[in-house]
Order: sequence, then C-alpha cells, then structure tokens
Amino acid sequence: MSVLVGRDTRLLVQGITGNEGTFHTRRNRDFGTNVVAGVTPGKGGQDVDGIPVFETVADAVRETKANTSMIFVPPRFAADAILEAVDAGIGVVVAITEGIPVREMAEVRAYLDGRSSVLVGPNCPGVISPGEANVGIIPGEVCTPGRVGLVSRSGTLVYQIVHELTRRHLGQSTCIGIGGDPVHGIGFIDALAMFSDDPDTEIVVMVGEIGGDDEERAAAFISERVGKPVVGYIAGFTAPPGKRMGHAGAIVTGSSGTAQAKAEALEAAGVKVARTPTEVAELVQVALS
Amino acid sequence: MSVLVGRDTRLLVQGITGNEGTFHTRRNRDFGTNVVAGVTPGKGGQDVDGIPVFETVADAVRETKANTSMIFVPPRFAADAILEAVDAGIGVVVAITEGIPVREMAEVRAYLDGRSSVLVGPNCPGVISPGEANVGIIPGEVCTPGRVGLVSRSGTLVYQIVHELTRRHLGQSTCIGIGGDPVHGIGFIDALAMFSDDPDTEIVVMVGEIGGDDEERAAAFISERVGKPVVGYIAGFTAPPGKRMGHAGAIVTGSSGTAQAKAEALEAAGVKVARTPTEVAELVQVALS
Amino acid sequence: MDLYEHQGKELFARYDIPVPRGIVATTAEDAARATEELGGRSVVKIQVQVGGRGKGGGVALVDSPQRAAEEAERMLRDGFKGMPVTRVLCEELLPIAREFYTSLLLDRSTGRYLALMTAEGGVDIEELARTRPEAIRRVQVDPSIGMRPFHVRELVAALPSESRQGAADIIGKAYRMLLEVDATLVEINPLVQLEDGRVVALDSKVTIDDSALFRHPDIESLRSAFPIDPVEARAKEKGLQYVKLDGDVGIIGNGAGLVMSTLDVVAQAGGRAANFLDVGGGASADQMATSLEVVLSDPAVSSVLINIFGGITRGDLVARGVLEALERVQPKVPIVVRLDGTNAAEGRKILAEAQHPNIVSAATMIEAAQLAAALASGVAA
Amino acid sequence: MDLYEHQGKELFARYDIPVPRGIVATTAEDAARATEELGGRSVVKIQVQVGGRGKGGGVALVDSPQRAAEEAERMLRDGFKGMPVTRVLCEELLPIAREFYTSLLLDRSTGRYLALMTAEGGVDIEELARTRPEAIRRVQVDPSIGMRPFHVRELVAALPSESRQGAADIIGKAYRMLLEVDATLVEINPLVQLEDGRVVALDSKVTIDDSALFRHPDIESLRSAFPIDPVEARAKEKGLQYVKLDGDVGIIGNGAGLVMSTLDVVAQAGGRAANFLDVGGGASADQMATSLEVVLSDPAVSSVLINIFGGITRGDLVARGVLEALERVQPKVPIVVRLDGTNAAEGRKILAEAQHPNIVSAATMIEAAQLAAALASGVAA
Repeated sequence: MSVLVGRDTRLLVQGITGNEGTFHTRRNRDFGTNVVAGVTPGKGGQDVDGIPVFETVADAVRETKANTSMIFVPPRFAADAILEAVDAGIGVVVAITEGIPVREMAEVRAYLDGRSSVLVGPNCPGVISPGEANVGIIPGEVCTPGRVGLVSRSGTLVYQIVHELTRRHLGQSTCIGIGGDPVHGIGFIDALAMFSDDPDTEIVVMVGEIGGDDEERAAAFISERVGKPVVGYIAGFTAPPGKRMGHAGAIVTGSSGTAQAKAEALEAAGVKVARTPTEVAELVQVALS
Repeated sequence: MSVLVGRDTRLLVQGITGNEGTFHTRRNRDFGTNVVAGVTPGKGGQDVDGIPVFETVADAVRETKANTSMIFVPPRFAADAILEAVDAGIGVVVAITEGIPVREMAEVRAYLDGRSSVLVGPNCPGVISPGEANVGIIPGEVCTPGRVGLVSRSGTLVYQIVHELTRRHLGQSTCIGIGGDPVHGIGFIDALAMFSDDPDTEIVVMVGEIGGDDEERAAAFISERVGKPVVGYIAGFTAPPGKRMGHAGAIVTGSSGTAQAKAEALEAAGVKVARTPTEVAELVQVALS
Repeated sequence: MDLYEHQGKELFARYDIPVPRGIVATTAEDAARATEELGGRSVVKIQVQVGGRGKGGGVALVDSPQRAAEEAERMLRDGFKGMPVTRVLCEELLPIAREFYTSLLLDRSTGRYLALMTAEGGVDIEELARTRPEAIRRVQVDPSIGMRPFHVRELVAALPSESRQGAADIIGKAYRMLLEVDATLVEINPLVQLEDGRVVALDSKVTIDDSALFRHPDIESLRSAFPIDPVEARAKEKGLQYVKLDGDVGIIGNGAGLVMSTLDVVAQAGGRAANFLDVGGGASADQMATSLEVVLSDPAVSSVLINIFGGITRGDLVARGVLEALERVQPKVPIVVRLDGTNAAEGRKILAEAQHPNIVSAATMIEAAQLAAALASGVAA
Repeated sequence: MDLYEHQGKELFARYDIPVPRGIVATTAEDAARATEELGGRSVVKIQVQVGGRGKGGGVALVDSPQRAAEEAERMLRDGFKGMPVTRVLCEELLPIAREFYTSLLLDRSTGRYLALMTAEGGVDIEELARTRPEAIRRVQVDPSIGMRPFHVRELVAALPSESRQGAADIIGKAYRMLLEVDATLVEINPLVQLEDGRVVALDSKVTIDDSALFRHPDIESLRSAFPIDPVEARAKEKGLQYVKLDGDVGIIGNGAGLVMSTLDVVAQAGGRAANFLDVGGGASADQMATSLEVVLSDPAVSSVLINIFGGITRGDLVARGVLEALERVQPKVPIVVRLDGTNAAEGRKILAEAQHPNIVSAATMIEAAQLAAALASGVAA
C-alpha cells in the first residue's frame, strides 16, 4: 500500500520533451511507473520513446485516462500548467519546477480550494512509493518497499534520509517531497493525515527546515490527530537570521521560523527529533523495535 | 420544521438604513424574525428601531452572532456586499437587490464554489418559513404554516401561488424565491434536495419560467433523486422568442428556453404541471388527498 | 442589449481584433461612395439584430459602386424579416483561405464563461452542436482565474496548426473585451484566415449585459441607432419593463413572473395580450400612473388588466397611481384591477371610494383575466 | 529582494501613494544641499535593510543644512549595526497629527494575502501582535477575488473616521502595487495623517519575490545600489545560491535542505562553515567547477566539503566538474568529496582514477563532515 502514487497511477508528463522532462520520464518508467502520456504545446502528435505527446492535458486525459501529472515546464509557464492539469481533472499534480512566482502560486492555491485535485510542490522532488511508482526525481534505487512514510520540504534530504533508512533495511511505504517554496500544495498536515489513514504505514518521518510555521502547525496536528509514531528532523540550526538559504521559503525572519523553535514544538508534541539524517534512521529503528 | 430560515435564524440586514431596507426589516421583525443587526458603511454605531447598525459584516457577526444576511444595498455595491457576508462566515445570504451586473455575479458564484455559505438570489423575494421566520419581501400574511415546500424563480408568483394554497388551507413549510437573474445562487436542484431531506415537507411546488435550462435540469434531478410528489408551473407560454420578459434571465433564445419544453421535461419526470397558478393549488390538494 | 454587426466590430477594433475595413451607409448613394472608397468592390450587409442574413438576401457581393447602390436601395426599402432596416455595412472583399467559428459567452447553467471554437466556419452552431458535438471545442473559464494560456491552447487545438497563433491572439483580446464591456456574448462567425495568413473577424455578434450599462455610457448611447417602437421608448425612459405584443388586452403587473403568467391566463381566457409591462418591485404611484399612460398610448388596446400582488409594491400606492393616471389620461377603455398582498385592502378601499366609471374590480387573477378578455372583445362591454 | 526605504517610496510614488518629498544623499555635502532644498530642515535617515533605525541613531531631525551634513557624515562613516551605509535619505518635515500602521503581505500559512491595520503607529508589530492582538485588524484577501471594497472597509474601521478615506485610498493602491510588482510584503510604518488631513506613507518596507524578478528588470536593477560581498556577486552571476558565513569550512552541496543539514553536521563535528552553497538541481560540470571557484575565492576557507546526493544532479557530472575546477584553480586546501545517488558510482570512479592529491573521498555525510572539520582546523592535515 501507499499514498498519492501507486499501482493505479497513470502518469502524464507536462513538459515531456524538455531535457529534464525526457530524462526523468525515462527513469520513472524504468522504475515501473505507468507513464501513459506527455504534453508539450506545439508538439502534439510526436512521441517520446513511444509515449504519445499531446497538445493539451485535456486531450491527453481524454485519450489515455491519465490520473496523475508530473510538471517539468519552465517556471514562467508552470502555474498555467498546474491549472491546466487541475481543470482537466487530474487527481494528483506533482510540480517539480523551481522558481514559480509566488503570486501565481497564490492564485493556483486559491483555485485548488474546494477542488478535489491534490497538488504536490512546486519546487519539490516528487513522490515515490517503492515497488509501485515513482513520480518525480527521487532516485528510485536508494528506496526499498516497507512501512516508513516520509514527508520532507527538502528534496536532497529525502534522498539522504531514505538512503540511511534503506541501509538499515527500513523500507518506505511512500516518500513525499512537499517542496521548499513559501506557497505550495499539500503540506505536512495533509501528508501526516494520509499516512495516518494508510494501514501499511507504521511510522512517519517528517523532515522540516527553517522558515514559516508549517512544522509548528504540524506539531499541533500530530498531538491531536496522529496515532502513529513520528520522527522529526529540522535542517538549518546554524542558519543566520535574514538570509535565504537556497529555498525561497527557507529564511529565519526576525525571531520566527528558527530550527530551534520548530524542533521544540515537535518535541512538545511527542515527536522524537533527530539532530542528523543518520540519527533519523536510528530513531526509526528504535521506535520500530 | 423548515429549510434555510427558521427559528435559529439570526438576521443581519445589509443596507438596513435605506428606505426599502428599513421597511422590510420592520416587516420581517414584526413577522417574528430575529433581526439582530444591520450594516451600512459610514453609519456604524447608529440603530434602526433599536437594531444596532455596524460598519462591517465582520463586526456585526462578531458582536451579534448573526448567521443569515439579507441584502438591500444598491446594485453596484451588492456583489461586494455578498462577498463580504460570505467572507464573514454568514451561512445563508439572501440578496434581494435587482440589477447586479452579471459579470460580478459570475465572480461571486465562483467564489462560493467549495465554500459553505448558501446564496439565495439576487433579484429574489427571499425565503419565508411561515410561523418561524421571514427573510425578504414575501408578504407574510398570505402564508400559513404547513407541509408544502415551494421554490420559484419569480417573486410575485410566489405570492400568487401561496395565496391560492393558503385559501385552500394548504400551509407551507418554506417558500424560496431563487430569483430571476441568469446567474444566481441556489437553484431548483438545491431547493429540491433540501425539501427532499426535510421531514416536514410532504410535497414540493416548483415554479419556473422561460429562459435557460434550470427547469430541464431540475426535471432530471427529480426523476433520479426526489421521492416526494412535485407540482410544477411554468410562466411564459405566450412569450415571443428573443424578447426579454422583465427578468434578465427570462428570454427564449432561438429554440431553447421555451415554457413548452420545460413543461414537457417536467411531465416526463412525473411532475404534474399546472396551467394556471390556481391549478397549482388544485393539483397540490389532489396529491395530498 | 444586442449590438449591430458594425457596432460590435467597432468594439473589436478598439481591442485590436482585426476586422475588414468597413463603412456604414444609410442611403444608396452612401453605399456607392463607400464601395468606391473600398476599391470599387464590396460586400453590402444589412444591419439587423436577427440571424439568417446570408440565406435571406441580407448580404450581397457587389463589383461596382452602382451595384452597391442598387443592393443598398433594395435592402433599405424592403427591410428584413419584417424588421425595418436603416443602415447597411459596406466592407472590403478579402481573399479567404479558411473559415472557423468562435464565441465566448456567459453560461447561465454554470455561472462560468464558456468558449467555443470549431474549424467549421459560417455554421449554424446550434445545429452543429446537435449533429456533431465533437466538432466543437468547448472550454469553461472560471472567472476566478480568467482566460489562461491553457484555455486558449485547448480552443485553438481545434484549428489547423498554421491558424492557431492568429486565432489565439483574437481569443485573448475577445475575452478581455467581454469582461471590460460587460458582454454576455461575443460571437465571431465566421472567423476567417486570409490567404496571406492573417486571421480576421468577418462578422460580429455582441450582447451587452443591461445591468452593467450604467458603467458604459458610450455603449448605452449606441442604442440611439436602433429603430424602436415609440411606446417602448417611452416605457424605457421611465424605467419600466415593457414589451409590445400583438393583442388588444393591455397588461400591467408587478414582477416578471406574475406578468408572464397573466399573459398566459389571458390567452387561456381567449384574449390576446397587447403588451408585457412589469412595473417592478416597490412601484410608486407615479410609476403606476406612467405605466397606465404607456399601455393606453397603444391604440390597439381595448381593455386593460392591472394585476398586482404586492410584496415590495404596496396596494395603496398602486390604487393612488391608477387614479392619478385616470386624471391625466381620459381613458376610453375599461380597466380591470385585481389587487392582493401588501396593503391590498387599503388599495381596494381607495379604488372603491373613487367610484371611477372605467374601473372594474376583480377578486381573483383568473376572474380578472376573463373579464379583461371579454371586455376587449366587446362581449361584456 | 528587500528594497531600501527610498526605493520602496519611489515605487509608492509611481502608484500615487503620497510620500514626503525626499532626496537621496551619498555624501555629507549632498545631504546639506538636499536639506537646503527641502527648506533648511529635514529628517536624515540611514538607508539600510535592517530594522530599529529609530532607536539606533539611524534617524535624525535636523534644523539646518550644516546639521544635516554632520549627521550624514556620522551615518556614512559609522555604518549601522555592523552594516556599511552608502546612502541616506533626506526628507521634508511634515506636521503629523496621527500615526498608524498598515501592511500587506503574502501569508505563507494560508497562501492568501494578509492585510494588517492598526491605529497605533510606529509600533513593533510583532510585539503588538503578541501583547494586544485585538488592536490589529487582520483581513485575509483571497487572490481569486482580490482586494474588494469590503476588505478595505474592514481594515480602515480600525482608524478614526476622519482618517478612513485617505487610508482606504492608500490600501487600494498598495494592493495594486503588491500584485503588479510581485511584492510579498508592502509595509508602511508609520502611516501618518497630517494636520491638514492628508494621509501619507512616512516609511516603506517592500520585499519583491525573487522568482518574479524576470518580469521586473527595472526593479532587479535597483540591486546595483546594494552593498554586496564580491564573492556573493560572482555566485549570483553564475546562478548559484551562495550565502557567505563566518567559518573556514567551504561547503558545496545540492539542494537547500541537504546543504543546511551539512552546515549543521559540520557544526556538530566541531567545524564552522564558511558559506552556504547550493549548486541546485541538475548541476552541470561547469556549475560544479564555478561553485568550487567561488568557494575557494574566500581566503578564509581552509578545507572544502562537497556533499552531493544526486537526484536530478548526476554524480559523473559532479566529478567531472570538480576535476575541471581543479585544473582552473590550483587549490591549496583539501577537498573532501562525498557522492551518492544518481550515477554516484560513475562519479566516484572518475575521481578515484584522477588520483588528484587534494581530493579526499568520504563514504558518508557524517564522515565527510568530520574529515572536513578536522582538515580545516589542521588536525588531520
């Protein structure tokens, strides 16, 4: 079992004909993901390794019954691509693109309100359910099927921590990168809720970083609603205030958004908080033994 | 029992200090409606017959726990007033105002999507639950409590038909005027669903008119979902094509929107369709005997 | 409010939507001169607000100013489908490679905008929607996000690839125009691609939301070009909803639904309504008086039926308005009055006390309709 | 991107938001001349991107050009809170009747815009929000409908009635500006009402979304006025995410989270990071080489840690980039490399085969951090 992506995923790739789009489409398909279509405006009718390319998402959905979309289009066109996927009835939209203007993401998020589509990202590494489907850029070879659910703002920390888990034979049900942008689709709370409801997820790893208050709100949610053990990790303890650390959303503003405050909020909610990626795996191992 | 408005209604009147606003506020209160507040920008702090007037709906809701709003503000400010009520968490918004530009109503309707507020109108006579509450301009004295649910696009046809019902001692649970504008809040289907779920409504009267396809879609809904008897009436059999008959929405366009087509659709769904307002009451009487 | 083709195209031009060069003519001589200016050839098109011009002789290709004058003369003289014609549009002839259809409209059933596009031009779109719906691309546009590039791509995917850019450009502009002028319909049929590749709006059909005209005085003023019934003009001026019909029973009521229902009930009683007149909600005595004047100014009217069920409208004000009007106009026809609802008792009392010889009271709507129909046909006179 | 006060006010002026007359000065003489031009008196304000100017000596009221020169001289000489100061803003003195606070910002927790207004001016808003939240009006604005009149009414209801119109006017314009310039914050603290009734923005704090700068080259160019570290400037030019820090271990990684985590782990190993550098997703060999050059150009760097876990980034390209850079720059410091993920094996092989004397391989992130920290402090050198 898994959440968001799995054996039923029928993947459409928006921006399939770009370099990165083609590269990761192939990797996702090689992993076993059912890639059914691509979309690139102006290239409808072509194909990528036999995957048909359509002019619009609506056409692709009509022809291939795609239910999940992965977005690789350049930042200035990406918000439009997300809206197109939502409007065409795509259930899970995974936006990899980095650098989408936040005003456009605010419009996208308002449009998602009350609609049934789920957005993951943007500026995220995607979602992988080991043994079932990989939608995004998480290297599938570091993962192994199992019962740990992982949700992270950072992409490379997903790889790093999954790597540590896998080394200890702690497989994963699903790993979700929610992305590092200030305005994004699903957050920790949505992911925690999904993992809570997933019978095959036994423990959840939550990887946060400086900036915003997503981790603090997640902590409140965990103490109220999550019945499974949660292990936390926060990156950026040594980040100075007022400096944006790579991710648009990773910034300590005045006294708010510090790693310290987030770790404390999580610990107050009963979450074991690791100090290094390696310790995350160690804490998971302890919790499951 | 009743739908939309009733004993729990705590009414706020937007535009309470205008002539019509004050007049109908008094009538609604005299009927027994619990009128708790008014709003008129620039007149916050005043009162109308002891009803406190606030500067904003948010203030009024905070102070008085108003849960229903009646809107009497002029057309060019009315869409803003509806949005204000929705944003302040008002559950039922009844917009009496006629002549709101349709572009603004399209924006309002999109904003309502996925939100829990219910809009009745605009350009409607309001909602009355005899013996409980009257929100709008339907003359309460023609109504009597009972088990007939009524929904109508036309306001004066509500009065006329309720009058015919009351004369025959056929009381009403709730009468809803959904309004005659092309883009409006709740429609026949929403009202039919509410009456279906209301244990104290035994039969539904549905009053349509030329223009659009609301009646046709309602007919489909009735045959699929409504377990109670429905009596129909359509105004405008003699209306010529291409002429707007008073209501912005009442126009036969080409071959679509005719009274004949609507009556036939309803009859095909098992609805008894009356040819005069008087016959409506007669058919209800027959159905209930 | 429906615009004439040439008025719609003037709006198009304001929004940089390409249209053929055109000149409006109100006389045969003007049509000849316009055609001269357009290079000696033109297409002469009747300006009316009904469809079917192409098949009905409303469009003529002419190859000389002389021929333009002849066609214009015929059009202005004969009218079109019973409508008077006061003007024609002379346009340059363009070399057309392909014809399409596109429209943007407010879809009442969803409250969203709907955009349509098909590669088949000059079609009857209702007919095409019935017979081959798959030939039409339909895209819903949520007003909260507006017309986005993806909507436009979905639409133009209906067209050959070499026509897409030009059509996309026009759709974007047409949507902006739709919003800015508060249109509920912008239809371009046909939308054409010329031999040189340009995409041009060859026709226009634009409907403006009446409720929004207050913010478009420039568009409102276009109405002055419409031929209009003088009685309708008077009613409009007074803010009354009046539609002229063919019968002899004048109808006044409050609320569109009740008035429509009254027309139907009069028809069932064997009468024929002379008009639709809705005095509106909260009618004052003055409005009532004006309504009666408007209805009585139609010489066909042989009886009048006033059917009022008061909500906002108050019976006492209605009664006063009727009496006021009777002082101003000296009616020769009977007036059947039926009053119910808010302050109806007061109203009935006022009328009863006035004892006016032309006023006949009725207790119910059906009785009133029967009386008015009978009085008009002379049976009860 | 945070704008200086005077830059924000230049944007305000473009949107007709009233601001005091002001002149930027980069020397004491300019400040004197500006004050002369402003009528012999002015307020001289340090232009920095940190708060607390009022209490920290960053604002001076002067009553003569001479005094303005003295204050400007001091400010330009001493800097502010350790930041260099290259310019001051001299503004006219205005007769203030009341002070308020207002701001518009993107609220990340809701994804909506949030507007704040309080009748208390010049406050520390975070402090006020903690101690007396009821003194602040907070209004959420859904981007799908934008800032509506009702939102504005709710906000200005916080103010005395005579101040509402002027404040409402400014809020409307500020919202339009927020959207059009892609700001994520527009703060006016204080917003003041003058004795003559006018409402004026006395200060400005504006943050622009970096991701949207591509459509605002005019705003992007304001950056040239910022004092900036030359190494940061070089990294920026190459599209690398680089932040200078105080330590001696140069850090290069892929992905903001992994780099932040690397800084933390280096700190735990007793080291101090010299910088944050994220080569980004899909880093090419050239980007990797440039990153190394950037990090090595900081003379404080005594060891470098390259920590790559490839997703989009491929290990083979990383390895090639490292070797390329080593050819271009002749490093005197050891470089610890840890490679995992996509094509990591190939990358490790490339590095092993190169047998470069400065390259030290590490198997895990923690081992790499410990090695780099030890090498920097000379322990393992």
